[in-house]
Amino acid sequence: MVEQESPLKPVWKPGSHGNFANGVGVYLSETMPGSIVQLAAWPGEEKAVIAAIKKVAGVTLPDGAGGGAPGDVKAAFGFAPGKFLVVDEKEGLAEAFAKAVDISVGTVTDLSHGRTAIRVAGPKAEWVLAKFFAIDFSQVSFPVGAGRSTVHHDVFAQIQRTAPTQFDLYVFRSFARSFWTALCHASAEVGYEVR
Amino acid sequence: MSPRRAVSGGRIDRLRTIRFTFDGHSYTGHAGDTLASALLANGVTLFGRSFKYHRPRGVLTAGVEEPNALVTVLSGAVREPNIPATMLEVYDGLIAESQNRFPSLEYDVGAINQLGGKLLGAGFYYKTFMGPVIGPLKGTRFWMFCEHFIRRAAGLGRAGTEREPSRYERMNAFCDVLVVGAGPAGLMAAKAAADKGVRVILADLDANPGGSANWSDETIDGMAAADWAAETVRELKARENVRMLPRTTVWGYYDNNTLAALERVADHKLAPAKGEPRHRQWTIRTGAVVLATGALERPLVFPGNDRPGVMLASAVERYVNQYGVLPGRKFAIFTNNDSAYRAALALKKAGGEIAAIVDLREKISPAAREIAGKVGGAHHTGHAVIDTEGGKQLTGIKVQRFDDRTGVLSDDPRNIPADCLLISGGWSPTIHLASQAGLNPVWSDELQAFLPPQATQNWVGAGGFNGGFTTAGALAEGHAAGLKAAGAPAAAIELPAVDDDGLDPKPAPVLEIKAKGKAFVDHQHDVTADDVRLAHQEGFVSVEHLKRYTTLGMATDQGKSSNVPGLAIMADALGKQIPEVGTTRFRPPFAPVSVGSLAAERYGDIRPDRLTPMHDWHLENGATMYGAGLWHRPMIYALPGETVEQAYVRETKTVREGVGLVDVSTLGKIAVQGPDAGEFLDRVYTNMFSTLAVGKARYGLMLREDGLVLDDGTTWRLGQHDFLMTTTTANAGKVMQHLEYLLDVVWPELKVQLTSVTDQWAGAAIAGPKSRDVLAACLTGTKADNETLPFMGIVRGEIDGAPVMICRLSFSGELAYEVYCGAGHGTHVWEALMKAGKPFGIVPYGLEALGTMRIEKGHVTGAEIDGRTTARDLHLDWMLSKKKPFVGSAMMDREGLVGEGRLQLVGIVPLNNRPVNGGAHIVEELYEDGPRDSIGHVTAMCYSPTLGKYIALALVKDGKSRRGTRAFVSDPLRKRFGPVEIVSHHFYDPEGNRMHG
Amino acid sequence: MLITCPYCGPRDVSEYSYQGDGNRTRPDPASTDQEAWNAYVYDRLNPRGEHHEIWQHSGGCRAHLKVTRNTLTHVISSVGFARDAGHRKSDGHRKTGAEA
Amino acid sequence: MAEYSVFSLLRNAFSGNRDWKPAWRKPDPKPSYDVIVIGGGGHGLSTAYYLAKEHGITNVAVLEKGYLGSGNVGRNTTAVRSNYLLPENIHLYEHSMKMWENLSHDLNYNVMFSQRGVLNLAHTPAQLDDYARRGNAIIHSGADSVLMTPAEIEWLMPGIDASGSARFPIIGGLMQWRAGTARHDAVAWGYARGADRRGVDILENCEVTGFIKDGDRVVGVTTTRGEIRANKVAVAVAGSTGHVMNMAGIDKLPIESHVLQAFVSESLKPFLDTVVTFGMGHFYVGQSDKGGLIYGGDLDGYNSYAQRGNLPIVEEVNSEMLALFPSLARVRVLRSWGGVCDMSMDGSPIITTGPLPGMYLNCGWCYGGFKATPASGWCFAYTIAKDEPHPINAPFTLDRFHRGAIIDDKGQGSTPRLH
Repeated sequence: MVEQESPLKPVWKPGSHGNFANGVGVYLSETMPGSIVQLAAWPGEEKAVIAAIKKVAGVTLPDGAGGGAPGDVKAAFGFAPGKFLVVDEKEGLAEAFAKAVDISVGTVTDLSHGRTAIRVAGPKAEWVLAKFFAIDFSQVSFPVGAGRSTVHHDVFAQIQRTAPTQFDLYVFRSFARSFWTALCHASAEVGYEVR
Repeated sequence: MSPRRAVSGGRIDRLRTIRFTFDGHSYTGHAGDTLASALLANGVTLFGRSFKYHRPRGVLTAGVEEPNALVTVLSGAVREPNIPATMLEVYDGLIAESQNRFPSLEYDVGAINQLGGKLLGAGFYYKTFMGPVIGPLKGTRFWMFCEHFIRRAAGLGRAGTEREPSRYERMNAFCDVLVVGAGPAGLMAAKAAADKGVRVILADLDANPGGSANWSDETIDGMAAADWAAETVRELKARENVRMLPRTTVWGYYDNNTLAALERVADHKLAPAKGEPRHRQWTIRTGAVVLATGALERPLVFPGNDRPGVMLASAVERYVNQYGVLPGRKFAIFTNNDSAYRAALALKKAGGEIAAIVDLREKISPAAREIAGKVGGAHHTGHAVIDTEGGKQLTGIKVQRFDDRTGVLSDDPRNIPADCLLISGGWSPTIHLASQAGLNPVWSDELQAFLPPQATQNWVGAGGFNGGFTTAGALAEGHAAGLKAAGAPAAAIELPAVDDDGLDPKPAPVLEIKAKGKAFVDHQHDVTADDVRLAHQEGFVSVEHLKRYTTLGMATDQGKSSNVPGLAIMADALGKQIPEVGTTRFRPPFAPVSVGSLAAERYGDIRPDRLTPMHDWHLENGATMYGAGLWHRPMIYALPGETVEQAYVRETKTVREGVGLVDVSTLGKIAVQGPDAGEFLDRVYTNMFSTLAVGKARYGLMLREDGLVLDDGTTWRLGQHDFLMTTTTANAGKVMQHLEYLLDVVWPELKVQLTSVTDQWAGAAIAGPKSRDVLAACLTGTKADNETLPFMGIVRGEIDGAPVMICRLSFSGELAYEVYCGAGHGTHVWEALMKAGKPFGIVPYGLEALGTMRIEKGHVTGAEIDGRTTARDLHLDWMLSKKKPFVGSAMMDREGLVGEGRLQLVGIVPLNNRPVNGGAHIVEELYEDGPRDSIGHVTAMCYSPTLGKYIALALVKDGKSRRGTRAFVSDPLRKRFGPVEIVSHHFYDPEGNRMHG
Repeated sequence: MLITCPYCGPRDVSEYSYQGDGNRTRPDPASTDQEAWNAYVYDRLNPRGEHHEIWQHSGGCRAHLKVTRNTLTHVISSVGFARDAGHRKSDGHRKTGAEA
Repeated sequence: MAEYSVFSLLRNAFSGNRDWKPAWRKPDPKPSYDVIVIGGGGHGLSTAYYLAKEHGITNVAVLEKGYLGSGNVGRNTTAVRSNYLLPENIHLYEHSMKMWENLSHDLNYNVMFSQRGVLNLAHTPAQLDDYARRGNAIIHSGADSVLMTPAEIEWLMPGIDASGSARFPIIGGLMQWRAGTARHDAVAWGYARGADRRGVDILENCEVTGFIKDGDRVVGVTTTRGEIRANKVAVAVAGSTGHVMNMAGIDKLPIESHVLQAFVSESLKPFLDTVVTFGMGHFYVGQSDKGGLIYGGDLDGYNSYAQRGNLPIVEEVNSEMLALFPSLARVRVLRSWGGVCDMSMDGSPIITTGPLPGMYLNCGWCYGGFKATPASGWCFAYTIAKDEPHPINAPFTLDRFHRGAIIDDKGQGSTPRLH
């Protein structure tokens, strides 16, 4: 198997940066999942797709807009009406779904190469992300597990809160380097560690 | 000890000395000082020069409304002009300078403008400078000649030219209640709302929240008001659900309770901390707003009211109580209301000498009379100040008996020596934000002020904002407003106790004393009472005409103090009431906002960079990059010493004779999936797609609804229900939105899913007669021979272990393939292809060579598909299916789109074999001296190594019928003219034998 | 300005793309009625007051929304998915998992 | 009424400025006129002025719902240019430009027209070719245009980022030197005074509340100041076109009303004489004689009759300014405001007879109306007087959309917010 190359390579600078003298505000990392798959249900077939996600990925999704379930190995969340993103550490998820989701139920689209997964974690994660996205990151309106689709100008992002102070962002690969650079810049104020 | 600093008192930190310079002189101040308070403490009274007449000006106010004392702050080579000294906290190393003076603040040659006073009245520009009707200065030239000198004299501060080194940041915030203003009302509101558990943001423009409590010298809840405020702030800060934003000016009230606020994070320091922004721009989306923005005191209008030493009474009160500064030795007070008596009391307490209190009212409240008695000095009721004396510093005032009902002056004037005159014209509630989110403000005769309008958004007001005058009232209203904003029912509590000083809030309805001399309404713009009357005389009577004709209220203070006095004078001239003259709607921003902070959300670059998976390889291999929208694409891979033309000619030749590789990852790619995908494509493309076999690709053309060409590209059928559409790089987003709209709004019954997969795939086109050999050398799992992979066929296989999908299609006109692989494998596969191609002499090629080959083939791109061309214009009518309707089919045959005179695609061959430029025009007859009668223009040109000459594509009027005729290229912009032949756009291999081979 | 997307909730106007007059009906694809096509492509209701508009939540879930908004006050009185707005008859109302 | 000149200025200065007369009368409405022009903005006032001056039609009323010039003539960013791509547009705007060049004399009112140039920056070779196409089209239509190099641009505008390292490097620009700026309010006031001096009644605070029809024919209007009849009723109400035409029973037009925001900075010592536009977005900036930077950018992008916009555009416009002039971060925005623009389906205006008998319509100026003020009024007056368009405005009919004879300078098709 050929390893995927990270789009962040030239700007990837592990270690602590910015104003970290009094502690690191956020930890930034690229999670590099093997599979990122989009599932889209035809209207009325949402339950069938949710069931397929449970069957194939073993992730149980709650009903409701933006509902999701976080996990270390596999995670899934809704990001649009009838649409879900399922992420797996391993490759091959798209093929598995292609077998499990009939065209009468919905479609499977492999985005494993098309999206770059960036994790923002730490006590200042909400603060830093709020510099970019006009969505409410407080836990009341954005609970753990939930997913959101949003945008910072040209950079679309699907965001899942995977822990109280941890967010996984999926951005278009071609924008990933620019976004990462901006993310580091925005994190300097609170001190950040790339790991 | 500074000369004017009181021995004790104030909320400054006397143990911390701050050193700074103003106009090159070193001064000291204390922590907690503003530049204005620190300079006043040092005995400085001259702060700046006015805009038009360059009159010497001091400091009028103590806050955001300051019109006069504007300074420029220098930090290294970076300049920040027009900062009110009243809002600038001093810090060690601060360097400030005065503005609009030459050579110095003391001696300013611009002051000569004062001599032209009557000539330079309102509107004088419009009446002159028209110049002669004939001759070298006719038309508008005389004005431009004069304007040259006018511009030299214009402007206040000077902007820097150095790139800004500081950071600016943007922050999104969400809350339930935003409280604007942290005075007594705001603090109470924040507390009441926070007690209900909702999310509260409390913003205040000063460094120390507290508002009037910081300088009122009252007691609240048994302690000094300032201590009560500090205690309340401490309490609020400790709460999880409260965010305090000091030094934050809420400046804009936008739709749906979206408010904009500027936090001056580091303006009070020499340099921001590491990573810290200088300014932070907050966008606050809130459920409700409490407006506790207080009120601003207004000046009175009388001759000489702009002399340094004339200050607002409340400002002096603040300088004394908050900063421990006595801005004079001998004080006089001139007022139309009771509030100035508080300032008198403060001065007396701090050791100032009160020379006189001049009250233009005959009858005043007992409380005021009592204070007047207490503070000493003469008490002239029913009197007015009619002039001031002194040069660059007040030395005395002239006072005369005054009837506050008729405005008539009588008796002899008398002189009173004083070096500081406190003036008060009553108070205007700070309703700017409310006006942005409400109807017209409401005039109160009693308070002689505009009160908040009826709300059109969810806000509630409290305190001085509502026209309230007492701290006790502010506390009560603040509490009630906080509860209401939090959605809680009204509830009475025991409010903190405040002493009632018994002063009367109602001013006399007099804002101007009509006496001889220049009486300023708008201090910064030098608009006088006579200017307002002149505007009236010439018919500029509506408030907007008044503002525009005189420039009243258009200065950096935005008329905060001049608005009501200006209206009052106009109302008087018209014999009408103030509200009949009109009210002003306030627009954002409430106070000036830095461009840097507004631009902050872009984080440095205006747009992100969009990079293909092979970007780094291109850079490492000598590519010159080229912007294509947000993308960066290789233009050429020049060898040492090569020109652009040499490089693309070499690259083109290599492809035509051997093989080359180009990065096509930027093409838009859309996954079109679902049982109705074929039907959908039939509707959106002009040609048929439902009949396309699985494993095949087809070139498609899309029109807009209006029948003009939208985009073109190939679409690949990967499975029965699975298509991969490609679009041009430039139109990827537009096509996606077009398709989504149709699917979601027009044909929701179709089961089709669209997903942007542009970033999923890396694409490399390998082209040239030897391209098949290169593939054969590295492709596994399938074959690249003509049988397995015919023209427009698709196969899947692997290259060096990475899965690939290959379609045989050609843009260059050669035998060619597009190799797609996962983006994360892009460089891996690219390098494998380069390696496999090495024995065949493969070269990477860029957009220039790509463009050359497409011109040779007569393919169209963005220069031809320019939003104004039809399929027929581009000779693509063969793609218009007659078997089915498609988007654009109904509109494409309108008379204007099919008749004569359409610009049609042709080829152009310069007959002098010299290059022509894109954008050059085509004419039938050449007029180099007066170019005219264009019949079209060149869209693209290149040197064709294949044909051995320069060639071009052009859009020419009725071009099809002109083939074989001569014309001229006319490019006066670049001074290139010459004969050309109009030919077919197919220059090279028109039958397509090479790519089918 | 905030628009409350039925799926994503209230979002800033910067996440949306305006797609114009929502009162237009596209003629039958096979129609050759030039008046009808001209009206669809070029004519717009442009009221000062309540207006029915199409917005795409392009920076979010990408659904098209039918929005009723006052063009004088910018007050939004209703938002729904455009695809539910009358065109589609057969599918009826989505029930199970409809919010997902 | 007195002529304005340096002599009258001096004379009045010595007499304490007590003798200046109102710039225009404030008459009461008459029951009927030959022509009613609805809209006391730049185009309405110039129409009235040219009706009187060029066609001798002086029994004219201009009806303004608020104060004169309260619409876009007092809300624009004052640029005047004729640097369009398509010949129809170049001819119209160049006709206007020639009128501007003598307007202050014609009106005896200094409108401060200053030909300090308008420069469009190009950032890619393809864009420069596109600009060259336009520049050559301008020259072939008899107007002026030159290409500038980055070095020339840097010399002209200190502080502009002409470095190769900019996100979108400046590779050149298209300059029209005869373009420039004028004092917007003065244009309204000058035309008002000029029309008034020729006998036109300017009726402020006179809002049209309905149209009086005789069958299909428009024969007058009802207003907040009573009923007024006329042989011909002309509508020039950019920004309110939809609303006013609705009262006449026309509910659909190829127009959407959009809000365009504009900004002015605090006053600075002048450093930017030329108006400059950014090529990789939508941004333009110039500096007034008072020293304020006057700038703007894109529409908010949704239908609106509110003269105010929202934050995203505020931020976008300022971002683009900083991208061009990285030194201006510490300059501050003083005021912002919004104007309502008639955005037409092809980005070009409509000056036409009809759509009802007795009616004449002038609308759809997008955000190009100010610079067209003289020519628009001139052409519209001709159209009203002769009941047929002048050759200059003949292409700008209402039925051009129907016929496919669209004049789409930007090639964006029927998406008004993109023009």
